Amino acid sequence: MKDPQPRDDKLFVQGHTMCPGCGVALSVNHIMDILGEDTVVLFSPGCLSAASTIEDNYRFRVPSAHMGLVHSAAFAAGVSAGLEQVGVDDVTVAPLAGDGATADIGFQALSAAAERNDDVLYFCHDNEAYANTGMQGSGTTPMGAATSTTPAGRVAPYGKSSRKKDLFKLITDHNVPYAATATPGYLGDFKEKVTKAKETNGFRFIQIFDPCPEGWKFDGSRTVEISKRAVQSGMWVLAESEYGEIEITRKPADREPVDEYLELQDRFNHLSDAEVAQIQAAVDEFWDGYMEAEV
Amino acid sequence: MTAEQPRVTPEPTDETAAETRVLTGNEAAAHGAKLARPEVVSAYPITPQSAISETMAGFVASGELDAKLFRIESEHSAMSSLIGASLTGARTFTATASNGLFYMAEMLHFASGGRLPIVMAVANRAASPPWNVWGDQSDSLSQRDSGWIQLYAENCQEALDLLIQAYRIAESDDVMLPAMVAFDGFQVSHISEPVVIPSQEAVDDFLPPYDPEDSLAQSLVDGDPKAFHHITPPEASFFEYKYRQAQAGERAKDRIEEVDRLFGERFGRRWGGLFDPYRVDDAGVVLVTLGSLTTTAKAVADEYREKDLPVGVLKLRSFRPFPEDELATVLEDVPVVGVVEKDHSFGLTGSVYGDVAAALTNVDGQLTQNFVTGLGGREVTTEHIREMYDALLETHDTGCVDRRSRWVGVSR
Amino acid sequence: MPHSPEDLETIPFTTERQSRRTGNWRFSRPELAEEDCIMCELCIEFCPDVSIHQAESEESVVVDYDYCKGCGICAQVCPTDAFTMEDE
Amino acid sequence: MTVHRVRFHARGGQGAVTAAKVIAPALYREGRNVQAVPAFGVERRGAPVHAYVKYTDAVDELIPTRTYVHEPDYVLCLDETLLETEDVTAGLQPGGAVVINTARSPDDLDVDVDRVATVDAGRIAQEAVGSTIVNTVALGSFAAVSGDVSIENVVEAIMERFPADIQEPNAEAARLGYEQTAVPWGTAPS
Repeated sequence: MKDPQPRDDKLFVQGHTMCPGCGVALSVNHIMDILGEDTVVLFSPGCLSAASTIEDNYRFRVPSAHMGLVHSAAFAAGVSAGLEQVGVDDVTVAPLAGDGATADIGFQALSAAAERNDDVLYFCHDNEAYANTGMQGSGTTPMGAATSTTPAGRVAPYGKSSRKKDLFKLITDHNVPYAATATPGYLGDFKEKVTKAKETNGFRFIQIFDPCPEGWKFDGSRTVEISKRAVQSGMWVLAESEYGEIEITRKPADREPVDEYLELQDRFNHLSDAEVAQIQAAVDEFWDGYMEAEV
Repeated sequence: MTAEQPRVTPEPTDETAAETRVLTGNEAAAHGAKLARPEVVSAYPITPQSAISETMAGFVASGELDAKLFRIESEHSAMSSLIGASLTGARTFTATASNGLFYMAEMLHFASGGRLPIVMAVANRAASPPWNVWGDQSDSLSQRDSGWIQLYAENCQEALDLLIQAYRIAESDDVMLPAMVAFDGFQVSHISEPVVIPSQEAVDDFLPPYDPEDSLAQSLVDGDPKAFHHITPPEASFFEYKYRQAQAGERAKDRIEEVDRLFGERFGRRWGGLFDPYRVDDAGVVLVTLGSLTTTAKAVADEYREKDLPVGVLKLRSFRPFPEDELATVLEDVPVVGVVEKDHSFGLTGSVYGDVAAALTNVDGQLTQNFVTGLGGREVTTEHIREMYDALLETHDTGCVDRRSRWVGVSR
Repeated sequence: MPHSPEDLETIPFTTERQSRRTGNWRFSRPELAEEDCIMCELCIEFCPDVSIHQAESEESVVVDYDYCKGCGICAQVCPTDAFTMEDE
Repeated sequence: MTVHRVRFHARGGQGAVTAAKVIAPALYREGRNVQAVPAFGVERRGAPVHAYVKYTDAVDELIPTRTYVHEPDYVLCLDETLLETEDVTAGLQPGGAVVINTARSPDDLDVDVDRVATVDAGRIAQEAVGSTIVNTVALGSFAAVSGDVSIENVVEAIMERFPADIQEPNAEAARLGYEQTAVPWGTAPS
């Protein structure tokens, strides 16, 4: 049987060196299929570029540039303006940025580009930590999670002490044309949102919940399962917004207890029952509040 | 390189000049930038340069300049957006000063390492605190290692002309490096004087459009996907890449000379290329200057010459690339060389002095001295210049330097 | 004024198979019982390494063992358990 | 003044960098000056990584260089699939030894140097630690093959550096590595 060849219509191909079972690689595979070849991708420093743009190993079938960590949205806005000025139009300019690059160091540029409504389709790969540099905690690390800079030791706080920064809500409140949350476990929802974002102009923002086996300490085979359980337990909310109006796109039928999601990952295995209850309460508070608003 | 440098702005020569108007340095710089037809402009307000951004915004709003103008949220993002734009092959412009330049510092290295010929006007301003918005040169000088070409203008006319020259130098295909045009905050940016504004046709003829062979746009159009600024580990090509970047800086010296010559032929004004010697040939002492205090230094030099005191002025225009060999050649017969700058590199002397002294190490018997003056916008008077020349002449007579770095105009 | 190419370095897109054969990272490998494959292609959809393709026969899928890293997602998402993970 | 040089070949996630960091205090405890050098780079799970250790005979002897190891006296190859893509014997000094984590015996490996030792570190790690991380087994092998550090000092360094809950299993893995490394040229473990 001849060597199985990758389909030549794939824009993100094998040979990248992301870890086995990586959620980001899974998401990018589908993002590139949907965006197509009239696309420029821009990398914030992190796993994705480290795994696919080293010396002789460029695995994206579109032009790209490596950015710094601080300025994804501003850099992308410049590319978009430049392409317009040199007469190369209807190209999707897509920064593929990490959660730290988006929620922490790059938040100022993100907020300003959203406020200016720059013509950029901004993807935030949220694996809830600075994965490439060694799993340090970021603003989107969930409360209670142990990371290399929020370790669970003998004295409080045990793991991250503050709540996960709600990037989707913050960018929605900038009144951008389109924003959404997604995760590869719900592939249909994921593809619809990337397609809708591609067909919209102005500043669009998609925050993707990408499980990270190496960082969250679970076996790489369970990436899709964990992605689903995060939604089913209500820890990750699948929603979208247009000019500030939010819609939940997948309501978990009967919400699973958060414990079933947390116990799959060693980053949470230090949590006491009281701490798990605290997380459960926060999730309940959101969904109860939401249900009220709904009815 | 001796230039018949016009001390008084001449009447415009016929067909190349649109008009002569009385402009501030900021306005002159904005005209220079506009004439170069930048396609993306992104600048954040900061005294003393804000009027440049405002004037550019006016040009875009009036339709005089077809450019995408970002109302950007910070200097770091200003340079970041221009890096993105320049990567697509668009010509770009920004302006900043002091704290803004420091906030951009990460991106300065990104632009030069990316070989992106971005051009920036810097209205020099002190480094705070204590809080001070007035002019000195510690901001741009401290960014000398950022890989940017650094050109310094003496007055409003030179600010305009140098911005046009900067695009041609930066975009030369054997250079491809970003360039800063720096001029004194307030002493140039806010002082008005008659300025010749060349015609758009003449500048279009002098400055061919920016059309790089490699760009994100070209990669898209050719259907040839490639990665810019990819990752180069230690044993791969990083070291060689930086060597080539340094070579481009060396080649920029010839471009700076050539572009000034061609500019003179086209517009009737020559500024001297890398530097502009004034009464240096038989001088016993020479004062190396940078920026607007050059004008005052020349006036005092004339005054001393009339009293048969052999003094000269050497106006440094290119601080990076630094004209090391060329400087040593033109000053080799000058027994005493002073360097005056509005800057101090804490822990040593002024940074310009450090580079000049290094360039002159092999000229035996020569003595050098550094004068730090005008920090925080303190006026540099003719009296201060006299104090410097007197110190140099005394060194010339006694053969010894009392102090290598001397602060002039500061009350002890 | 074309920009001198050898100065600015870029790297071209590549599907070249030698440089990064990530297949040798595996500690275990997915083995397919072809008769159980119902061609639902969930494994193709969820492979992070684009290393499962339609077989030429179009009756089952085929794994590209040059690149499969053995993460095991295919076995986990397969509705008929057609994949089993065997030790490398 | 002799400097002994060790080079680890492994894949990201197999614990080579930790191995270098743990053997260093063990060698220091043995009365030697030591330098552990993790090869910097983007360690990705599964991707090839290197680590290096240099040590002297006496603690007051200087280790004069701050470079990687190009002329190893000992090579520890933690993953035999690396033999396909890397020359693990590059620069091996005369009389130097290569230790390979494999279930096979030295003679059915085509590694053409005189001294090739083998240890089935994967199996031992699975039994002793219940994981695929073979670094502490390799440290036991190194003690056996080099004779330059006692297994007691290796175990002591593991107890000092590893988190409490996995100290004992990793100490056991080192002991088993020490006992079960086939050293054909028979350096009797001291």
